Amino acid sequence: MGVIPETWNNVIALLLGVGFGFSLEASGFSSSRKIMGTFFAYDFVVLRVFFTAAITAMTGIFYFDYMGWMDMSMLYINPYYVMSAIVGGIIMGFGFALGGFCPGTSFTGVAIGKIDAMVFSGGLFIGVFIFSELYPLFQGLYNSQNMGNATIYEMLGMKSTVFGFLLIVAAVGMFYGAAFVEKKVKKVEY
Amino acid sequence: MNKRYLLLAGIIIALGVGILFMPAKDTAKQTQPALLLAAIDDPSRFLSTDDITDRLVKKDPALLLIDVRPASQFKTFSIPGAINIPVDSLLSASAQETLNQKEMDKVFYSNADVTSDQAWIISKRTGLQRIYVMQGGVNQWFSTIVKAEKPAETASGSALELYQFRIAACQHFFGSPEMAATPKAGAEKKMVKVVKKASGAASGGGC
Amino acid sequence: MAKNKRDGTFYINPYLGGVLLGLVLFSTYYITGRGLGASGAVKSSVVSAVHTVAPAHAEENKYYSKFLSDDASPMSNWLVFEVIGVIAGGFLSGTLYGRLKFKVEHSPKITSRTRLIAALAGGILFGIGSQFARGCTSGAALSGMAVHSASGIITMLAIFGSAYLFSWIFKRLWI
Amino acid sequence: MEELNKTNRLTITVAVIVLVIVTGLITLRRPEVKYTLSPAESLALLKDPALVVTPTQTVALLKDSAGTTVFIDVRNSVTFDRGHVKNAVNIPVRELFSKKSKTVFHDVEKAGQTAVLYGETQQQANGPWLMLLQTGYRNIRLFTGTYAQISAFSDSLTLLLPQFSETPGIDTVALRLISSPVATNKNDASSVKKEKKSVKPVKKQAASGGGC
Repeated sequence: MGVIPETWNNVIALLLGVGFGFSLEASGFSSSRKIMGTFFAYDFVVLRVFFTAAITAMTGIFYFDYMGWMDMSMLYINPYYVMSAIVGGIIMGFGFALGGFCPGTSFTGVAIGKIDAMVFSGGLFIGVFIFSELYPLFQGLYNSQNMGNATIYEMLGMKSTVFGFLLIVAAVGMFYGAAFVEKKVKKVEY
Repeated sequence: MNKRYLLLAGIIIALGVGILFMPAKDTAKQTQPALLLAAIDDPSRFLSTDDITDRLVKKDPALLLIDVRPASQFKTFSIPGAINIPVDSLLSASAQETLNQKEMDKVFYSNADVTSDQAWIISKRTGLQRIYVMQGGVNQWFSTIVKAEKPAETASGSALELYQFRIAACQHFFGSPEMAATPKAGAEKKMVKVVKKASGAASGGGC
Repeated sequence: MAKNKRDGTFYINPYLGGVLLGLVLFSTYYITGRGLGASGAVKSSVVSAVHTVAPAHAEENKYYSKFLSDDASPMSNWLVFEVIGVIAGGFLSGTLYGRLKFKVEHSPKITSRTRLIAALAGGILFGIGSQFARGCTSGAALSGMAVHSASGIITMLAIFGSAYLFSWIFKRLWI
Repeated sequence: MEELNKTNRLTITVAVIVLVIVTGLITLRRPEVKYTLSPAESLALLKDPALVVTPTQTVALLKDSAGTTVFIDVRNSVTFDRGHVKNAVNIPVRELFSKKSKTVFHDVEKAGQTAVLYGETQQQANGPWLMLLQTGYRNIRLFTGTYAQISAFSDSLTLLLPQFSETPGIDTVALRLISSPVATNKNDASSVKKEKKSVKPVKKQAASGGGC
């Protein structure tokens, strides 16, 4: 948004990356078994961190926008290609179940010397390479059903504020549910 | 259950309720009046006729000229490659489809630069990006490019260069005046065809 | 307590981690206007690596050429610096909490080799999937959720939904 | 114990965030200027001839001493000091929404007067005029000529031409030379706006040698 001059971009990127990496690692995202705990209900750290982060950032954006310190409508929103997003998500889910990392967390795993994380990151590069080489095959799917920079509340036909509120309530509900389930499930040592 | 967690849940839900009471941003992409005024005060939206011509000659694919004059005037004369969106239909769905993309520089022009600037202000307010105004409009374009005036003998090198450029550009668009009669008819028709399509792709050269 | 902190088993409160992560994400939006990402950096490096090794091929390929421009090398991408930061940040935290150690983490039921093969396969799939979805869990799902991007939320649902299903198939790998 | 300690830090972090937000809300000042018209409504207003003032019409307004018209000069203050319409108020473009300007427009509205915006060119006053319309003023009119015309004012109307900056200025003679019969078939008059009356196209006098 041009708050900071261009030349500082890379330094800022580095600093934000450090913050990102630190909060991921410190919460335990460098361990694939801890991450996978969410799916087997023995450790809901991913769910907690993920949703807390999302609602914190969202709340911040809402309030800063209201106070005129930033402009919500200027924020970049990923273009939405329906089929491509769903297919990509399913492929990633499959990769998630096998590898136990996602790209960001695998880099923190690399940082603390997890060999499986290194292999996973290597796989990422190979995966992107494969995709690019086979792009002509995927092109149709990749570019189909472009809905533009769509937002979820527009699609659901509600106000952004209502959606924000519902998301917060849903997140708090999920935290409560997670704590409840965690108590019932047998602890897994890892 | 930890009491502190209850407190934190309370805080975040209270903040959420606060969000609920914020004025909804349904007019989301609107540029606020103060910001719009600052944008109006900033002359960087104006592109000179020579710049535009240069990009037209080079067939810049990222340039989309938009003629905001009434259709009748557009038919009489328009800059090659331009598409017609009269200012009255600026907000129509089809016009917005053409305008609301970030891939191209959309340059509004009218006879002078008043109507085009009005179109720019409204568009800027609705949040369109990469929009510009051609300074001086088609009147200026016509008098500088088509009827380029030869600079005085004593003029500086750059003025002469500019003149040469303008002459070359005009020949690029219309051919030389001697052979104007027959081959031009085809070129003109082609131009009109481009208009009918009114597709975003019609950017390069009409001629 | 202080002793506990250094033996590698201490993790900060997940909600604190979430708030910190949320603040980082928020700052990113505040400063740059766009979200965090990780797979974008991988893409940039792959594009620039291919471009260095086989420039003609890179320009020919429709996908690479989308991200190649004349003036800026794709490597000078914002995200690449960010990922370097991620690694530095992870290292910092690992040092602080005593987790620096070369090891392969796996379920007692499987061998290291199986784990590494699964990790490689997972990485490749994730790489492909992230290109389809135009972002990974951080770029599309997390950042997308903060700004209510439809793409981000659908991608997130798809990732976690399918991961939930598939993880029961591959249960042996984990518990 | 450890659990408690972890939560403690969390509480502090959240408290800081809440503090920032609360501080923001207390110091919050909402933008005072708001749109009262939708983009479509504003667009429709552009066609209203009652909202513009042609140079010819201005002659009457300049001579009028009843004080129903207030001239607003949107040029910068240096240019304004060098010369301006008698009794004109200087409101440079960037100060349009300032408190001082607000009182000026408010007073004009209250007194039932009309404000006429002029700038170096019609284009300069155009932006402020459109902004005022969009933010709710109705008694604002746009002068469609240039400052040079208004300052050279005398009873002679010839000095006040042309009437609109937007008058088509295409030299149809030259156009005929370079373009196809398709264009030449068109009657010259069709390229000329209705409001033009007897005014000749601006650039027509310059029609000398053919096109390129």
